[in-house]
Amino acid sequence: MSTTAPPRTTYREACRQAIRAAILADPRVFLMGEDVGRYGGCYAVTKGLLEELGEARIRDTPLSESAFVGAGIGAAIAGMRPIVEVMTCNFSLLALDQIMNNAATIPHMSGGQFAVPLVIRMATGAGRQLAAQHSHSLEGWYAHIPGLRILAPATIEDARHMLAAALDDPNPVLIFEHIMLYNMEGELDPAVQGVDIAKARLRRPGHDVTLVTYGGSLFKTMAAAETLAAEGIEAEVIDLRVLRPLDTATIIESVGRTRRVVIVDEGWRAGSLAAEVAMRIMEEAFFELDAPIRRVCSREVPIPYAAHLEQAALPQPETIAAAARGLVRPSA
Amino acid sequence: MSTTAPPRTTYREACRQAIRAAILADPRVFLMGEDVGRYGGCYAVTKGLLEELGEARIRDTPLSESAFVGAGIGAAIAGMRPIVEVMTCNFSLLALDQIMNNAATIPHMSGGQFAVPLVIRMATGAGRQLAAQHSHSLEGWYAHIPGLRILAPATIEDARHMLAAALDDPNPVLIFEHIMLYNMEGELDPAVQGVDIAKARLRRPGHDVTLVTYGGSLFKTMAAAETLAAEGIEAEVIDLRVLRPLDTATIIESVGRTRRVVIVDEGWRAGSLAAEVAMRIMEEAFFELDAPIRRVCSREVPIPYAAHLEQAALPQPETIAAAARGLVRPSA
Amino acid sequence: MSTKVHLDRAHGLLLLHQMLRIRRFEAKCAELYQAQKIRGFLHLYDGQEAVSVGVMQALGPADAIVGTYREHGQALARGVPMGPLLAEMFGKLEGCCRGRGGSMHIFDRARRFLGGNAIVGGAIPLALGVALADRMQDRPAVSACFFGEGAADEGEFHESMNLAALWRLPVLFVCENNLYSMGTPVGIAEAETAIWHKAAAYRMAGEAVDGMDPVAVEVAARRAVERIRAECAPYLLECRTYRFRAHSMFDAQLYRTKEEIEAWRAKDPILRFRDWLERAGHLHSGDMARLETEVEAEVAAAVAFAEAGTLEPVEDLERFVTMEEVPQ
Amino acid sequence: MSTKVHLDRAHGLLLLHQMLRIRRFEAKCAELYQAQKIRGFLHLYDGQEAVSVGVMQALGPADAIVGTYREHGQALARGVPMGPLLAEMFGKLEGCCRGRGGSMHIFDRARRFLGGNAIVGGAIPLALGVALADRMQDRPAVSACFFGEGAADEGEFHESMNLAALWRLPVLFVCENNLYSMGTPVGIAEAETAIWHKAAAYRMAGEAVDGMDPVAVEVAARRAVERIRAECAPYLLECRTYRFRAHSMFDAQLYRTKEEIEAWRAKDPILRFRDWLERAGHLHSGDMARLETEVEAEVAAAVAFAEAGTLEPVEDLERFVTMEEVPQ
Ligand SMILES: Cc1ncc(C[n+]2csc(CCOP(=O)(O)OP(=O)(O)O)c2C)c(N)n1
Ligand SMILES: Cc1ncc(C[n+]2csc(CCOP(=O)(O)OP(=O)(O)O)c2C)c(N)n1
Ligand SMILES: [Mg+2]
Ligand SMILES: [Mg+2]
Repeated sequence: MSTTAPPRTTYREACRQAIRAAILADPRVFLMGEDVGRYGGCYAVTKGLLEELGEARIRDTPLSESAFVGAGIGAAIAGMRPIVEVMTCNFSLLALDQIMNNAATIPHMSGGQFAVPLVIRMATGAGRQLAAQHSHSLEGWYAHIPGLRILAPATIEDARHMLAAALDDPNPVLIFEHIMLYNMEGELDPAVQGVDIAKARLRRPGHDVTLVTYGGSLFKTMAAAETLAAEGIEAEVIDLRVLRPLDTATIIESVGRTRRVVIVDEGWRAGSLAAEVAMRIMEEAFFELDAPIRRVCSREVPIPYAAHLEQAALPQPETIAAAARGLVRPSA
Repeated sequence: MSTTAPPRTTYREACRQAIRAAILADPRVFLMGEDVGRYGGCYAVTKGLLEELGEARIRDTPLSESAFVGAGIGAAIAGMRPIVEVMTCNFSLLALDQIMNNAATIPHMSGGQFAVPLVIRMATGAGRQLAAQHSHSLEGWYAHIPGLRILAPATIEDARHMLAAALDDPNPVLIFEHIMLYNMEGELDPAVQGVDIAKARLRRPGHDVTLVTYGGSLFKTMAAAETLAAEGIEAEVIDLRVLRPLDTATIIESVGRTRRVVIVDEGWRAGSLAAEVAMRIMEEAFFELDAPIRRVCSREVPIPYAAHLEQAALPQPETIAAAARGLVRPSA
Repeated sequence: MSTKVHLDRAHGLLLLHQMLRIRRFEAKCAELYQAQKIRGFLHLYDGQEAVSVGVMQALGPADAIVGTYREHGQALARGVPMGPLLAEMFGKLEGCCRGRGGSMHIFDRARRFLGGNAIVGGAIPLALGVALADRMQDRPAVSACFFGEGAADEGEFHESMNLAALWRLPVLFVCENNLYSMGTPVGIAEAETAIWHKAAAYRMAGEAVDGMDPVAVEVAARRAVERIRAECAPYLLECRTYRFRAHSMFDAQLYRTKEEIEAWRAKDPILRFRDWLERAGHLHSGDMARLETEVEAEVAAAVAFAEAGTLEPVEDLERFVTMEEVPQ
Repeated sequence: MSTKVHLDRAHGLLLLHQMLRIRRFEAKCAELYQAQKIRGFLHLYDGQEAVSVGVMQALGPADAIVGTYREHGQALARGVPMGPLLAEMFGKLEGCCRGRGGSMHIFDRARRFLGGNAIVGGAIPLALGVALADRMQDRPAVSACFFGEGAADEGEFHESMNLAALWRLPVLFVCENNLYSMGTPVGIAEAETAIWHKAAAYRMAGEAVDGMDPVAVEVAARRAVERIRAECAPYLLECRTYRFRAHSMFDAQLYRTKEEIEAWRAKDPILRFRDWLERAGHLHSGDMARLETEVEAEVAAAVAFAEAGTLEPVEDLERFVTMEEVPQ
């Protein structure tokens, strides 16, 4: 094992390396999507890959979300391992028929004759003032659909390694990359050669309250935990990582320790994944709870352009900390 | 006021009368959708309307869900009051971009310059062995989207009167009609001239447990309540009617009486509207609860064709009754 | 009738036999629907038999087929065995999809038969993907994709035509133009009613053919498939046909006249082809009776097979929602 | 240059002035983006000015416009005032959408300017609806719908073309073919790169015009609008143009060469038209300087207006998520 310091990298670079490695490792893997080639990806994730890997493996598609997602499904059925990039989840609505009615359905409906080993990557989330049609957080919404696995890599390690695991999955996997994470820098431990796509992860131990979150909200939640720690409240932070199927066990375990839960979720509040997580806790650990579960979600508005309004619409470290504080010290 | 007995009619006929009356009452109202005219509607709801009302008001569209839903949005913006029929919610996925990115967004994003007074009707639900691509229950899923009002008429009265209220709403309203209700017969009280589209309704008073449901599940839930009554358990049944915005107050009031809740929802379990309802109760009435909330939802599978499998996938009076029984008499 | 195909007695009888199998099978299906053995939506192919039977002659076992919800004919012509097909409609475990799909969702991995798809237009992109995978894996296969003229109104059709032409994918687009999408005549749904004209918008080759004539369809399909393989480019084949029966079992057919149906019945692909074979001396006396008997026996065996089938255990309901592995 | 339009000095100067307003306004936007006064995505129209300016000449105040996310030029040419337009990009309450939309979402009810739509192709159906409503309410208006050539790949384009042609809706489809959708050249995205050819698939009339020439565009647009009103049928006008700058402010333009851009710059609609006016004796000495001064003042006033703007109170965040009433 090498003793050199782990190399610093970015989340974006980790995504790129994941794609590159997957394509080099398996002739069945290819990437297709809008502007993944010549342009280098709308968030610059795939820059340089066309030149290195060629047009057969890095395919620029027309603006036809339904057709190329559907073609990915067909190609997966016929032996390939496609990675389809839908630039952002906002545009994935145009491909929802393919995702729900075909990808998620054909294996079961065909009686197990066909699998759909397809990976769909998309950017998600708000924070760059891209306004109402470019700021959706739909990963929690997608987690409603049986047959799909939904991943939300929040760390550089997950960005680097989840893709390979997703490609190994015989089922359609959707990976949501939060746009505010691409520039995040950090270390990538070269000793880690893979990650699971089944379990949630404890990102910070604590005993006073459990903060459950995922994706772009993880770091806001970690910041909130630091604030709380300064006040003497030790928050446990769980990164769900896998939004479907939910790793309920890890959550319940934590609830057993803390008896108080705040769920942080950038999706709109009503019908959010946060509600589902809370329901799971209620179903499995109701009598462990010392207080009602709280959630910090996005406000129920199309995300506005103006910075102050956009930020007001999103979960923030302060609102997260306040929710946790309200649970642990209700009198304060 | 007349003293003649209220006329018997069907849910289907109530839907038809609602459309007919709306078109006759307001020159801005028209209906468009696939096969609403010559064919008479895929569930025969609009039979005869083309002949009576003419091609301008009853418009057969091509198979182009995105275009004609989008055209409905444009027409609503430009002064009409369109009723757009998307045959079934399964096909509405093809129009989701229009619904979420335009209909639900333009009023807010334009700073209130434009309203979208549009009504979209669709059939929903399973029970006719139509298999995986024709049996979705997506109304709870749609209830996640800010800017929309979501209605689920379960009774003949609501089928008859919700449409007019929806057309009066300056916002886009989605109406989900459960396919198993169309043949339902009942009385329509001629004295009732309208219904609200804001409140849930108590369909059966009780004090031992609250059963919250809506749409096609209402009658299964009522049947379960009868079974329970025979066992001495008095269930209160709430019909949500309006899935967005949720009338939480009516639910909380009932919980105050019964302290136990079962939520019945034909949507897939994970991420169901049932989770949201439970979360609302937890947020507002946690300490009133004597037991964890239970939910009876559809199994998380693409609905299969075979009758025995389809029925096994759906909520049933027995499973509802069992869930309620388990709460009221946990020892039994 | 075109004779570019080597239309000898054997081949003529084969085409006739295939069409008869579909016709008689579906007549039985209609009966079984009345008897409530079959439920859900049932879309019959009655009148369109020449299309599938003609097209399938041009395809080999390595080729793939993507079908519609009106796909009994497509499936039978492709070789999906009648027993499992009917058992599927009975909702039986012995059905080709374990009874989970029913009439609208026939899949048969062994025959590369991919649906059975009930979202109009929704399966078209799948055919592209299969074709792309074949090409990337150096398999010289063609994907034939069936759809109705109504599907050509959907955005997915347009996106798929463009992508297939652009990427030169080996796809045979087979439009079964039966003049109606449910109750909507093509002229009420499409500004351009000649579907094959739309190929030009994608610089794709295309043509229209008499879909009531199995030989004409076969000739056109052979030519198209040859061209697809040679030029590595897709092709749009519009087959002009008609469904004699209702759209599905819930359809009073208020949107067309009895006279129109009768006029089309005069072009019945089976009767017309039978007569032609007779005139050409290919159909001998007794042939027809023998074929009918054969088909009757096959249908009877399928019914027996379906009746004898079992129900998938409810405990298996969630099996295959997610797969444990990719079937090879 | 076509002269079917009555191209006198006044009209010539008007066209030039309009194009200059857009050009200078956007140069300022680019600066303000660098200064971080404008955020989010900013798509400049630099090079395409002749399209909007030409088309808008053919439209009256009763007509409606449906724009794209690259719509500053469309908005200015339509008469959306520069101050509220810029204030919108500053995220200010005085912006035409209260600062909620930003550059990609310009709406102006008073000018029947409907977006500002950031889903490629997603606005096209809206134009149909507006046209349908106008027709049903006996208003003789036309809806002009702008979109890029990339949008023509989307299913919504196809569905909308068909529906508009079928229902004979008064829609002017204006395709701004600038040869790229982000970094993808039209030949990589479309099997048929002449967008106007696609009109034939819907029996719609169409033509291509030099989109670098405001007069050519105006002539074509006037003819098209006349025809739309006369025949009550839609029309597809493809304007061949080019964007001189990057797709948005995040674009290294690796997909095209400097030479290509320079070659197109030689066709700069503003320079070319200025020279033509000069040669034709319409542009007098001093005119250009006066126009520049006027435009500069207008831009400066817009900046001042935007700077002086206020922020919408956070308490109003949820206002208009649902409307209390339909604005009249
Ligand atoms: C996306 C979608 N919209 C609507 C339907 C309902 N529907 C089922 S079949 C059909 C008609 C399709 O017509 P066509 O494509 O011509 O095929 P045909 O039935 O004539 O074989 C319709 C509208 C559907 N299944 N999917
Ligand atoms: C449905 C959808 N897919 C992808 C995008 C991302 N995107 C924004 S602009 C653009 C290029 C559009 O090209 P074109 O229509 O030619 O217009 P242009 O930008 O050249 O004016 C893309 C791919 C989007 N906004 N919407
Ligand atoms: Mg048809
Ligand atoms: Mg372009």
